[in-house]
Amino acid sequence: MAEVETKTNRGAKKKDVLAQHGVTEELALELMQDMLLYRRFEEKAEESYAIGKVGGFCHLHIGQEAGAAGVIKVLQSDDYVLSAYRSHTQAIAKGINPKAVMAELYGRVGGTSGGKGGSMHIFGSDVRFLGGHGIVGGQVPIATGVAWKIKYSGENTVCVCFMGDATVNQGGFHESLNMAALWELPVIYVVENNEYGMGTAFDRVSKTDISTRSLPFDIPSSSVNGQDVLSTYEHFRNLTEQVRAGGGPRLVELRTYRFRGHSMSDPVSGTYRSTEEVERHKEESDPIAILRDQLFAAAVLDQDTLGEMDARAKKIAAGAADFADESPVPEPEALYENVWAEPNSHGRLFFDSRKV
Amino acid sequence: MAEVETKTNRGAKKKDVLAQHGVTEELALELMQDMLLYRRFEEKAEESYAIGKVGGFCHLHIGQEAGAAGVIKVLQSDDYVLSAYRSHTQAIAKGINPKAVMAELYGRVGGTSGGKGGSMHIFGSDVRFLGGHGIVGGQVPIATGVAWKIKYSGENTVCVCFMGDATVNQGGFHESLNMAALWELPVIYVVENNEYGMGTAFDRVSKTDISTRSLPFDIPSSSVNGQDVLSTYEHFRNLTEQVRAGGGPRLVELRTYRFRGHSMSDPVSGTYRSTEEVERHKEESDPIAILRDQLFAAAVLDQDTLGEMDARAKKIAAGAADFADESPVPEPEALYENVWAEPNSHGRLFFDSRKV
Amino acid sequence: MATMTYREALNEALREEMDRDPDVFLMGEEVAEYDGAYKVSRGLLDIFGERRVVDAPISELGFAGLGVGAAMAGLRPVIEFMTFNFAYLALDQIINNASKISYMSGGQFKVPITFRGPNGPALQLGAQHSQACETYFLHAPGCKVVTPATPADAKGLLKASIRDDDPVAFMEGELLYNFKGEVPEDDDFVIPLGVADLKRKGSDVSIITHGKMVHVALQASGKLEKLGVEVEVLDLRSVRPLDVDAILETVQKTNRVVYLEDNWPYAGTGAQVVSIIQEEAFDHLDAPVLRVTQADVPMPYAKNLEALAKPTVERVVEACNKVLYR
Amino acid sequence: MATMTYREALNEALREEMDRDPDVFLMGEEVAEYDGAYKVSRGLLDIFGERRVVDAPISELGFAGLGVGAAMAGLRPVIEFMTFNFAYLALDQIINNASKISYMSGGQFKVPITFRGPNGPALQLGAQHSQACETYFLHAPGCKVVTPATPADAKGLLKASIRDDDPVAFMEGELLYNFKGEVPEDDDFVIPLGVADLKRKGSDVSIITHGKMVHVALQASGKLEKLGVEVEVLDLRSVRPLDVDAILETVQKTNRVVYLEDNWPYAGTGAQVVSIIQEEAFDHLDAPVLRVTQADVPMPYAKNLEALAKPTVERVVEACNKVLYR
Ligand SMILES: Cc1ncc(C[n+]2csc(CCOP(=O)(O)OP(=O)(O)O)c2C)c(N)n1
Ligand SMILES: Cc1ncc(C[n+]2csc(CCOP(=O)(O)OP(=O)(O)O)c2C)c(N)n1
Ligand SMILES: [Mg+2]
Ligand SMILES: [Mg+2]
Repeated sequence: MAEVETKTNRGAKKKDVLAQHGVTEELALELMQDMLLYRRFEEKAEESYAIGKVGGFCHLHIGQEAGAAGVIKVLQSDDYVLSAYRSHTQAIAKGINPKAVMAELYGRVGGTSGGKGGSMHIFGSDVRFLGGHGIVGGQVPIATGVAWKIKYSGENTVCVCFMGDATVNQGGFHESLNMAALWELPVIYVVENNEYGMGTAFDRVSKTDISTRSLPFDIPSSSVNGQDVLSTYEHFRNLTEQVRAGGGPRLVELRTYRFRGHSMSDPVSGTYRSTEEVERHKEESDPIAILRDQLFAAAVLDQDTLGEMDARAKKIAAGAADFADESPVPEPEALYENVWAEPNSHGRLFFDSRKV
Repeated sequence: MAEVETKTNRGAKKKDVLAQHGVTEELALELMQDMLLYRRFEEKAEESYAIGKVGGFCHLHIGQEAGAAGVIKVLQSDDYVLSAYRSHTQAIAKGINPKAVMAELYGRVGGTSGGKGGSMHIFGSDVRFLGGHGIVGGQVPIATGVAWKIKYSGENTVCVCFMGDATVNQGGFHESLNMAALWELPVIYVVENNEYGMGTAFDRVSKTDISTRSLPFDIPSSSVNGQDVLSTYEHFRNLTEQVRAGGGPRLVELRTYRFRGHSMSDPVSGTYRSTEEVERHKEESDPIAILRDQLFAAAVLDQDTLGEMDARAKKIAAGAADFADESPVPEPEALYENVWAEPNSHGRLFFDSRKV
Repeated sequence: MATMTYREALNEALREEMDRDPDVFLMGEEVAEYDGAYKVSRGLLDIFGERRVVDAPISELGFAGLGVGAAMAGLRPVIEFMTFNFAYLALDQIINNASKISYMSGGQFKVPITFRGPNGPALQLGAQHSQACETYFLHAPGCKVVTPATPADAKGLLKASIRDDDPVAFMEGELLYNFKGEVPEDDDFVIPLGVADLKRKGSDVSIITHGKMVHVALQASGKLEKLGVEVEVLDLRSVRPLDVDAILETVQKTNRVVYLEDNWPYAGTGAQVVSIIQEEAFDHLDAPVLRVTQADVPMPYAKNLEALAKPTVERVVEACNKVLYR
Repeated sequence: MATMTYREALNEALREEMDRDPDVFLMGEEVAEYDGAYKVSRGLLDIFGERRVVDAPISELGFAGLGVGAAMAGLRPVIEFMTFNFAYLALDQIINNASKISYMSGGQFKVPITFRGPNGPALQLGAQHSQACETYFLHAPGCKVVTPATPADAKGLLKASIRDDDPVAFMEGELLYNFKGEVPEDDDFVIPLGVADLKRKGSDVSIITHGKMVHVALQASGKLEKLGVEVEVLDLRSVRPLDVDAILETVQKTNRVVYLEDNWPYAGTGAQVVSIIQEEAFDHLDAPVLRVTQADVPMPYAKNLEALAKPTVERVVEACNKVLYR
């Protein structure tokens, strides 16, 4: 989807796809608006990276937006979400202001962590977005612990833990599933299967499908088309209800595809996947185009309105970048803040001879 | 089985149990002799522990002898075996002299590691027994690497990796199974399910059975009565053939029971299992009594011969203890030996101011 | 004052803190039904039930991480490692997550978790079960490391650790559980982290140490006293935060220092303390600081070798004599 | 001599050693089809095939342990960590197994394995992807730790590491891969581990350092030269084994030392080196040894903070001036 305007209706069936998925018109439009924002936000991040305003590793969610929109829209504001390093859109979906996310990418004071976290470490304590984790699989035991807290405290909430396909080969993932099953924790492990872990196709590091991974623990697993936001939404609405009602953990495979390189330093195609493969996916399974076609077919949306929505998305993305750009860089004192919960009342905590 | 002589034939069916399992008389008697040795060896170790000749942690295999005998008897001498810390009998089964094992428990020069390893760390490079590991699950990736070597070098061998039931909850176990499946490695993961990991019944740390653990990796799993050495032998003979022929990895649950405490400092019963439970198992599922009954019924063995065999076992066990007792303690120089493959030719390797 | 064992003191601290704060729970292998492998949690299951005293599967990485998540979400987990030897498996969660999340989140999240369990060389347990783990926890900033030597310190410091808003690695001496001592009976007896304790006053030479080795230092001091040497024994109690003022004070008093620990030497706690002393009290030293550590080898099993590998009273006496040029 | 990058030098070392010894294989994430995340293994898959150049699943504990087993059974695995930041997950296999099995088995088994990959702070990668890991590998005895600074050292030391019969953690500077230098063309160019290299001669003050920081030291020396200060730069090259003779020699020559590293300070390599110097060359010091390290905080992402966190030429110059009392 280079430009939303250029695509034609690829012939979605003219039945009421919304009713079928139990989605209102209003919600459908919201999902569209959200996905447009995520797309434009990531494109802006990409642009900012290209001109050196964003540094380090930067992993974009372009092509995978339905995962953020369709899953998180289902949640209550007091539900918890965790993810890996490819989490800008999920953070925004959970309620973090795009300005704060972009400012974090810029390493500025207005960022979610005041610029100290960076692209891989977005956190939002007020909206219960618990990171933003850079170690593949590191968030999975943490999410299990969040679910433990939910059950311990008798909260009526759930925890959603995103991860990539390659993550299921980490031992901590299995340990977590076992504990979640044993203690019937309210956690949904969502594997965004974009077919590759960096340059490695999933079938090169696993003989079997993602959904098999919960078999030993008797955790129900399911697989959903993660490019179809309506299916994703519907699937998670049901699942989340079950989990919230005490049904125990779930494993979900979200079948998706990433339209960009693994990170900004990885070419989109060439080494481990062909340009044709990427182009085909962009053509056939762009989540925004899919929803657009559905909404056009259902006569819920027309090209003009879509154009307006997209303009709004671009404006927010541009506004986020402007905000980030204007936000000051952190004061030098910030270097030593937040290492420890409190300045030491006794003894020395820092050992670098620059006494604080 | 307090004393082999005191038991009566509990009515094993009078058919040819040996033929049924494809075991010759000679082999059956060998298995009996082996198990008697393991039993008497462990009892001797227990005795030596009680009088302070053996120290530290000491985990006995009493009650589980069929696992060592029935599995390892199947193997070629150039096959590899690894285990955890409950591995005296497996080490002996693989061909290490009981004297050297006992001397290791005594911490003496004549021990397998010259006294530096101890009960938990028995190694025998010449018979391809690769330890003796104290970290629960630590041996599992190692065994996977041994199988990697087998395949890499085109050897006609297999690797058998023993572990306890509680070990399947370690992440490294899952990572190993995935790699073994992916690369079709010749390794048999043998879970000795003695129902407890220390004081914790397996169903308190897992919702499901051991055999489910290989489902995600498409590794065939099976479960065998580990108290019946003939069944165990037969099962592993077939399995090993398949694996040797390139059939890829296998997971086996060996259903067994430990007749002693977890280690010497753990009471046999009382806290996490009742005395009745233990007594019932000793009564009903002592691997030595089961084989005895089978052999009596098949008229392959009589009480007198059994007595002679047991005397032989006791003699070897006593001889091992005598050997250990007479073996000198290590020379002080041994402290600094084997940390590094070679004394340093350049630079300092030791930093404790006692220059070597 | 009540007389109790180190084990009982820890048990009391756990009980009192769980009584005081419903967000505190204890999780680890064998902590509930079995009362703990070293019986530190004896009786807690009966009092607090299985919601708050929880037997974990053998999944160190997993349950350490579970604790991190529970702490981020507002609880105060106490995670027991059956021994710290097994914590290597969980190190990623401890360093990359527990110790960094406050910083990475710009202070949005705190991780008030206590990792506790026995630590350090024990008796004939061999190379994998007998090692001091301080360095792995104190090298990276973000985790406090506490090493009590007496029942009173065990109680007061564990209470402080549980109440602390940072991750704390609370390392108990595996061989100290039966050690008896006086413990104040006050329910609110809390010893702040970062305050060293002068376990013995002296003027000739300072032994600076922590954890179980405090007792070896005191024994060595007794021997040296008979030889006319007055030893000062400074027990750091926590090695991060580190009471540098107390260290410098004793250096300035005696001008001669031995650092004693049962860690390996290379990049041990002592290396850092020596570095601080030479940087901040260079002119007060009348002799190089000497270090007495475990031998720089994996722990051997054989009794005689093990004895050679561990720091002994004799080696401490010898080191003291050496810094005194006697 | 040929001019090549650090990356190319490593690639050559791997290729030559794999050529030389059929038991050497390379395993790690993305090492084969992708040519390595940092392209160090470029082309090796084509030459040696997928039997010997192997893409691993993201299972650091698992494939590190697999390497240990393969090594015990007779191979010489080279295990790449995509970066050493991820090796915390594998630490149990590295410390409890790789480093101890020779000892625990009484020398029956050797573990000739090389763990290699980029290490140390990089550019704006944040707290979890930007850290120096030496201490975790060198604290416990049994594992060697090698930290080359130049293409020649990278090549010669990697060849030595692969041929070494002990486990070696071979830590490459994440920011050095494009750094160019002269490399001897000899196929058998091997630099023994444990031999420091005087990267610059001087008489006024010694900067002792290792890894990437060698270049910062050299830059600082250049600046100081203009101020009339002759700096000696000693590159340790391997931090275990440690060339203590070379350290003492430079101390005796200049009597003033700065230790520079991009590690955290507490129990860093420098702490140990300081401890050795003060113990073995006490009377040769005209000033306390100063240490310049990474700031004692998790690595921040923001560019300006990151620059403050890393050791800089200015801070090294300042430290040198300080030990010179200028
Ligand atoms: C423990 C660990 N190992 C390796 C890496 C390097 N790495 C970062 S992302 C990645 C691939 C992960 O793929 P996947 O889980 O499928 O997520 P995706 O990037 O496709 O969203 C790797 C290997 C890491 N960050 N952490
Ligand atoms: C990683 C690790 N965690 C904990 C321990 C302590 N520990 C030793 S044995 C054991 C129980 C293991 O049970 P299982 O695997 O069933 O083997 P079994 O002892 O029954 O043969 C535990 C928890 C350990 N040695 N290693
Ligand atoms: Mg992926
Ligand atoms: Mg068991």
